[in-house]
Amino acid sequence: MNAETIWPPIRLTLELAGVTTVFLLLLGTPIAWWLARTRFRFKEAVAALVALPLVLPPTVLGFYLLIALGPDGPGGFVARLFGERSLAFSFPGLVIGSILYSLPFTVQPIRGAFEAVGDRPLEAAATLRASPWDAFWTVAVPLARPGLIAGGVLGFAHTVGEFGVILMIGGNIPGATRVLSIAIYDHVELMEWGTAHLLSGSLLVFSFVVVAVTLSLQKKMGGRDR
Amino acid sequence: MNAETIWPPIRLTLELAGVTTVFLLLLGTPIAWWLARTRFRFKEAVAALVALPLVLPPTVLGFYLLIALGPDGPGGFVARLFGERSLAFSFPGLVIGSILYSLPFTVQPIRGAFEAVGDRPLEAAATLRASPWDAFWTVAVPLARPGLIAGGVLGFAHTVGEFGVILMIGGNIPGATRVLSIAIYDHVELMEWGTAHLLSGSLLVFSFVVVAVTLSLQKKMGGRDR
Amino acid sequence: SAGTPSGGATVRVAVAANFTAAAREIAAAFEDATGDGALLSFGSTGQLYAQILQGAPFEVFLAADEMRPGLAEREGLAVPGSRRTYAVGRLVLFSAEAGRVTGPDALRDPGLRRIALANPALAPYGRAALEVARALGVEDILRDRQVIGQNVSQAHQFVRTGNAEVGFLALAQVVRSADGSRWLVPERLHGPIRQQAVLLEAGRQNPAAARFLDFLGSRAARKILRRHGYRAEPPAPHGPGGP
Amino acid sequence: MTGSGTAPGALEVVLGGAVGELRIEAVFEARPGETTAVFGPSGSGKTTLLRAVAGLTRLSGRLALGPATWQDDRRGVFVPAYRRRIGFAFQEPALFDHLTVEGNLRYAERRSGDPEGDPCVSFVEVVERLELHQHLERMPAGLSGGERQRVSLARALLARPAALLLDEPLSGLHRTARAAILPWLRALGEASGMVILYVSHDLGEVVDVAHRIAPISSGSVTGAAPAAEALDRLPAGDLLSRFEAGSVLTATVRARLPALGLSELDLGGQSLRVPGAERPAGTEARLRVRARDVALATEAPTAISIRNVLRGSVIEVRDLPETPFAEVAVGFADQRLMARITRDAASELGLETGREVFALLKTVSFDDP
Amino acid sequence: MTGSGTAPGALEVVLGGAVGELRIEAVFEARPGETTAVFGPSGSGKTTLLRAVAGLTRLSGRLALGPATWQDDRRGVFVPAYRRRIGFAFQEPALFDHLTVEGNLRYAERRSGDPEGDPCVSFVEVVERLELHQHLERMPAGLSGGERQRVSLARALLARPAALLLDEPLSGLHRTARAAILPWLRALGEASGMVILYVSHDLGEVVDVAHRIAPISSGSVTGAAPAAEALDRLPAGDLLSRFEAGSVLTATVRARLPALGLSELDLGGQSLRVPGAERPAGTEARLRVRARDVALATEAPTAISIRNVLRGSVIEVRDLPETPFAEVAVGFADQRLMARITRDAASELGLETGREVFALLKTVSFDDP
Ligand SMILES: Nc1ncnc2c1ncn2[C@@H]1O[C@H](COP(=O)(O)OP(=O)(O)OP(=O)(O)O)[C@@H](O)[C@H]1O
Ligand SMILES: Nc1ncnc2c1ncn2[C@@H]1O[C@H](COP(=O)(O)OP(=O)(O)OP(=O)(O)O)[C@@H](O)[C@H]1O
Ligand SMILES: [Mg+2]
Ligand SMILES: [Mg+2]
Repeated sequence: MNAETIWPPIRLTLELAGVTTVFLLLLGTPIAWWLARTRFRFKEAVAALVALPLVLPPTVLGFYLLIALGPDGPGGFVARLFGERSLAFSFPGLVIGSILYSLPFTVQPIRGAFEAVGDRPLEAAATLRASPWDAFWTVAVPLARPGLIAGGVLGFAHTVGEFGVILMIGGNIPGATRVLSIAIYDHVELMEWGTAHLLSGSLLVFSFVVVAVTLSLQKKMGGRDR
Repeated sequence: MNAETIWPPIRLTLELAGVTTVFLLLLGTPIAWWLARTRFRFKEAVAALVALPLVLPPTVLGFYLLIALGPDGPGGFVARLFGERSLAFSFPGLVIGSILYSLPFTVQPIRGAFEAVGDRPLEAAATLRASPWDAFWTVAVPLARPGLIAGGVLGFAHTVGEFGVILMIGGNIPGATRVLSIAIYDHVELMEWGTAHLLSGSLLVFSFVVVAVTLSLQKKMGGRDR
Repeated sequence: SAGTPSGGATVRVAVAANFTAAAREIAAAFEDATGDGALLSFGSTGQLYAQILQGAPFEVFLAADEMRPGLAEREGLAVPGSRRTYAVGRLVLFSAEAGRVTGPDALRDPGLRRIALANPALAPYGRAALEVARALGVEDILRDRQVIGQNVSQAHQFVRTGNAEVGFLALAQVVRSADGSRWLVPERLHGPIRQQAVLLEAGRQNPAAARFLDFLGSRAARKILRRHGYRAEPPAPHGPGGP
Repeated sequence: MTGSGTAPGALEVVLGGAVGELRIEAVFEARPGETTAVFGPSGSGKTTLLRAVAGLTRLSGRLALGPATWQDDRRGVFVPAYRRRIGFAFQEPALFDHLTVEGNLRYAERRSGDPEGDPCVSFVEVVERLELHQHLERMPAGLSGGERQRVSLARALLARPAALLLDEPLSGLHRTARAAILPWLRALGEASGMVILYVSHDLGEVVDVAHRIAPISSGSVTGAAPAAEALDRLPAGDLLSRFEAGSVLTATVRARLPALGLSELDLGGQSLRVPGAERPAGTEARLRVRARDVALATEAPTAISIRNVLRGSVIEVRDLPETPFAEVAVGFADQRLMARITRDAASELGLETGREVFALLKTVSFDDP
Repeated sequence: MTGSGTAPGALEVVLGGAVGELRIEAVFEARPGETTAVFGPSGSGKTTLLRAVAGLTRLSGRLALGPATWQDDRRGVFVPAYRRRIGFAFQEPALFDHLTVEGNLRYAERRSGDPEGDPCVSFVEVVERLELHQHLERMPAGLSGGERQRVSLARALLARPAALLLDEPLSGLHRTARAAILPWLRALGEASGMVILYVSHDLGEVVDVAHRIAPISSGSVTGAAPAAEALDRLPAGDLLSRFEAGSVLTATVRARLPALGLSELDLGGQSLRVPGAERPAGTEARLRVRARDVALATEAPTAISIRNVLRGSVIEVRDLPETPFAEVAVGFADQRLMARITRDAASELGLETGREVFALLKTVSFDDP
């Protein structure tokens, strides 16, 4: 175990989790908003659809993703635009897989928070001539902040620990798709327990700090005890 | 592929997901309640702790669980009371692993829902001589129902699809620990695509129905558009 | 050790997870010997095969069995005729407890609860374990007490953590530890556990890929293999077809 | 409401529909620069009506503010709430809990579409009038009920609306605070030319603030009449109006009597003293007189503390059913005054149409909050 | 408040503390069977005080209801809210949104610890009095503001409390509805012997419901005095009291005059007619008389509609600073009546202590909502 083999997976993991979390929020927030506000009859079916990737074992999901991202799938089509054969085994591919797999954990708390905001503040904003877009950003999002933070944290943590999907679509390629979880697993396979424990421990401590600090940002608004 | 090999994993998966969900709710609800209501300074640290198992790759988590459940861990101690060597490779062991791994997804939405209930209804209940325990069941829980349902659904779905942890501590014993996700994975590994597709498809459809129906139970309370 | 020496070419190698430790040493020796670099990706054989099918950029495939390389050849994913057995695994009955395993009789111990093995449907070591049980006439005992790991390294973890008292493992996994107790299963009790390698289409144009494949048969590589508990067969390519 | 005679900038309301078991049927017009009180008991549909005008609840019909059509079902027009130039103070103040009080007010001001700031409705003035200065930095969650209401009202004002919709905005305030705010609000409406719809169940409040009154009962509004007329017209048996019912008189200031703190008014040649010496001579004064405050005499009384004695003649005497009272309308020049006295007294004094009487008005009765 | 003289079951309040910038300092006692109004302007700490009494907000000091000590910091006693026999109607009704209206009421009733049901506070009667029958099946989210308040009040009542804490429970109701509820509430308190703390900023409401008044201003309550006394004592310059200030007279019903819809009362030998012929002869009647409604004369007036003329003598004349008015206290037997007239009139009539005067009271002024 040396710096050369330890740092690239860590860097890659943080990059992946960071980028994925950003996309999760960008994608999950509008979905959550729609789910919270629409009166569409079958919205719960859509909600279920978002949660569905969860029920597949990650490696199986990874397998289907592999096909979808591969040369014969839509991913391959996109990849060819950039002169590649496949989106699998690439960083963008990992991001896509992670998003799909962590999306429900981001959508759910945000949806809950949006629902808790209720109609009233949005009606008030409308009477103050805030367009729906304006009200979304200036009223709904700030009021739902705790939910957004929780969604981001869960998505981040889930991506850090994600394994099956990434192993399947990433291919454990050092420096490109070999993230920390896979590296730890490799050490376990090699029976390098010491390194595995150390990496796991550092991952836990690091994540604990990130998660605890982020969650603390949820600090309550003003408030008297009434 | 025949009924004999297909049904036991399905039954087992439903049993596992069902039992786990019940325990998740039993365990997650008080934790969520505490997190929502306490003024303990470091409660976010506790919240982070709950979310922590997430960041470990499931197989690594599974490895540590294997140690914990094994003859030298607390699990072994408990197992010996029942004349067993280890809690691994047993249904209770799977339940423990699944709970640990899915807990954050149950706690988070429930916590959010409890927080959204706010102080008011609980204060009102207190002035009506409802003890905290009474008010919890008759006011907080009904008002937080959407969050409880969401938490249960996410926990259920996550347990159905769980793989790494179960793989690690289950031992793939037909009828005892060979759940659907592992069965599907085996078929994928064996390149029995047809069976894998069929099982995956059925799993998706079944889960879709369960999740969609459950989520629809969240129906809104009465309500005028004000 | 997976880095690329300046000047030389690099070969991307997909390696079956159970061969991880040996592969690393071989890659290092390969770099020293040729100046080329080898970039190793580990995974289960089935997973690696699926990835190769989907255009993974691997040039050499070191599988844990002979089925997948054969399949790759037939499906046109590999360069025909490049397939060869690079290592033959040895099965061992192992226990973390000293003195528990002295011979095949360990399997008949009535106090024995759990026997770990790799999934016979997926892993050659698992299949071999089954054959051994059949040969020893302890099939029923095995069926009742088996706990199956997805691969042999999981079976190893079951045994190492004491959750299973004994297990059929790869010699490679325990060759370098002196503790516990073991019985090296005679090769006549099961079919050979051949691990085959193949040159993939992606590596056809990369001379370093061919060099890596050749290096597997070299004296230096075979020495490493033996040290890791494998038996090395002569570097002659096998005939077409498989099991 | 026919289009003819619609003042420019008037709010035209023709709405119908049902909420729960209540049928709404509202046809009226509210004029710019005027405050129109929507007045009726609890559950009569006031909130529903205001929400429909704002575009928050959908009823069917037609809504227009001056040239801008907000809703016209026949033409398929429905302008969403955020495109209507309104300000809305909800019955239960809907403050933004994530912003300070000042943040709430600035939120409205920034979107008022009036970057210069309407001189009629300046931030500083609104804050001062509604006594919010010491709360500006606070979060809404810590405010008292009355404080929240005032912030809500201030926010609606700072949206600088063309139509200000107020749903019982001062129900949590004590009378003095109300008495200070209402005339200012009324004047603000006059100065800025906005339409104000003021929902209240308190006739005292309504009379203080409203130019016109649109009574609502069981969801039905049939029109908005000038306050004086509406007060006179309110059904006599309507319990609601018993206490507050009365007349509005228009007089001219004849002289100021600063030493006494009084003004002397001219009412068709007769003199009247009211509290307050601020109004300059020659200006018009609007006086509300509750019927319950008026006594009648058939001879000019002497040695009595009541200073205001107006001579007139009985126009009408009508019994108030189910009460011991009668209401007597007394005319002076072209104005009329209602007096409520016991039927007993009315008959003993021989009051009947045409009879000459003296109406007795305590000065203090003009000093109501 | 010293323990001596504490009525059994009285609520003893000695609380202090700070919320935000407001210092709370409350020392008073509320008696069982009586309604004590906590009366003061917005932001004066009324809600805070009630919450502290309920145990929802923590101030320091001592709280006891009869023999039960709810809080005593010196002895480290603090009984949590749910162990206090209270009922609380919050200023912003906190209904349970997951239960129907009936569900809300039954929730309270089931926990009232009184399975038989207090005959004074029966479900049926409460629902009927507060006109909730047609809403029982509905969910709270669809109710109008006034309806929500009534449900909240009903729920607090059905908790069958020993101390009923009401925070502006009727602010969303029109006067008639209020006028119907308040006397009933007062009587209910009398019959059941509970302590009622009634928060209001409306003196009219306070006078109608309260036996005692505990004025609060800037967080300070120094005691609860009988309503008549408190009204008389309220600082004259206090704008709040201007309109409503007055006296409370106690009279005996002498005769009923059903034909006229009136009753004749005896006030220390003099006669007085008031609306309503329901009270049986011989019973006591409590009359509130606003100072603004009383006129004075130095000679018995004739040919006038004012029926009630009481002879008495001036006890005191005091100017109301910053107004054109003076207040004249007139004594009859052992009671006193306040009249508010212009200073001008007071001096012209030569009113001074000891002078014999006639107080003129319109019958209708007793008919206030
Ligand atoms: N969605 C609904 N379903 C059923 N009934 C409704 C609904 N919305 C309103 N109502 C009823 O319609 C009536 C009018 O309600 P609204 O809120 O407009 O009354 P309001 O005049 O504002 O009363 P308040 O003075 O008490 O606020 C009420 O009885 C209310 O319960
Ligand atoms: N947590 C707090 N932080 C700061 N100020 C507070 C807090 N709680 C209450 N206050 C202030 O204390 C004062 C008293 O509040 P309270 O709610 O008791 O008033 P109130 O008499 O009930 O007024 P209203 O009639 O408007 O309801 C108010 O000015 C309020 O803003
Ligand atoms: Mg309303
Ligand atoms: Mg208050």
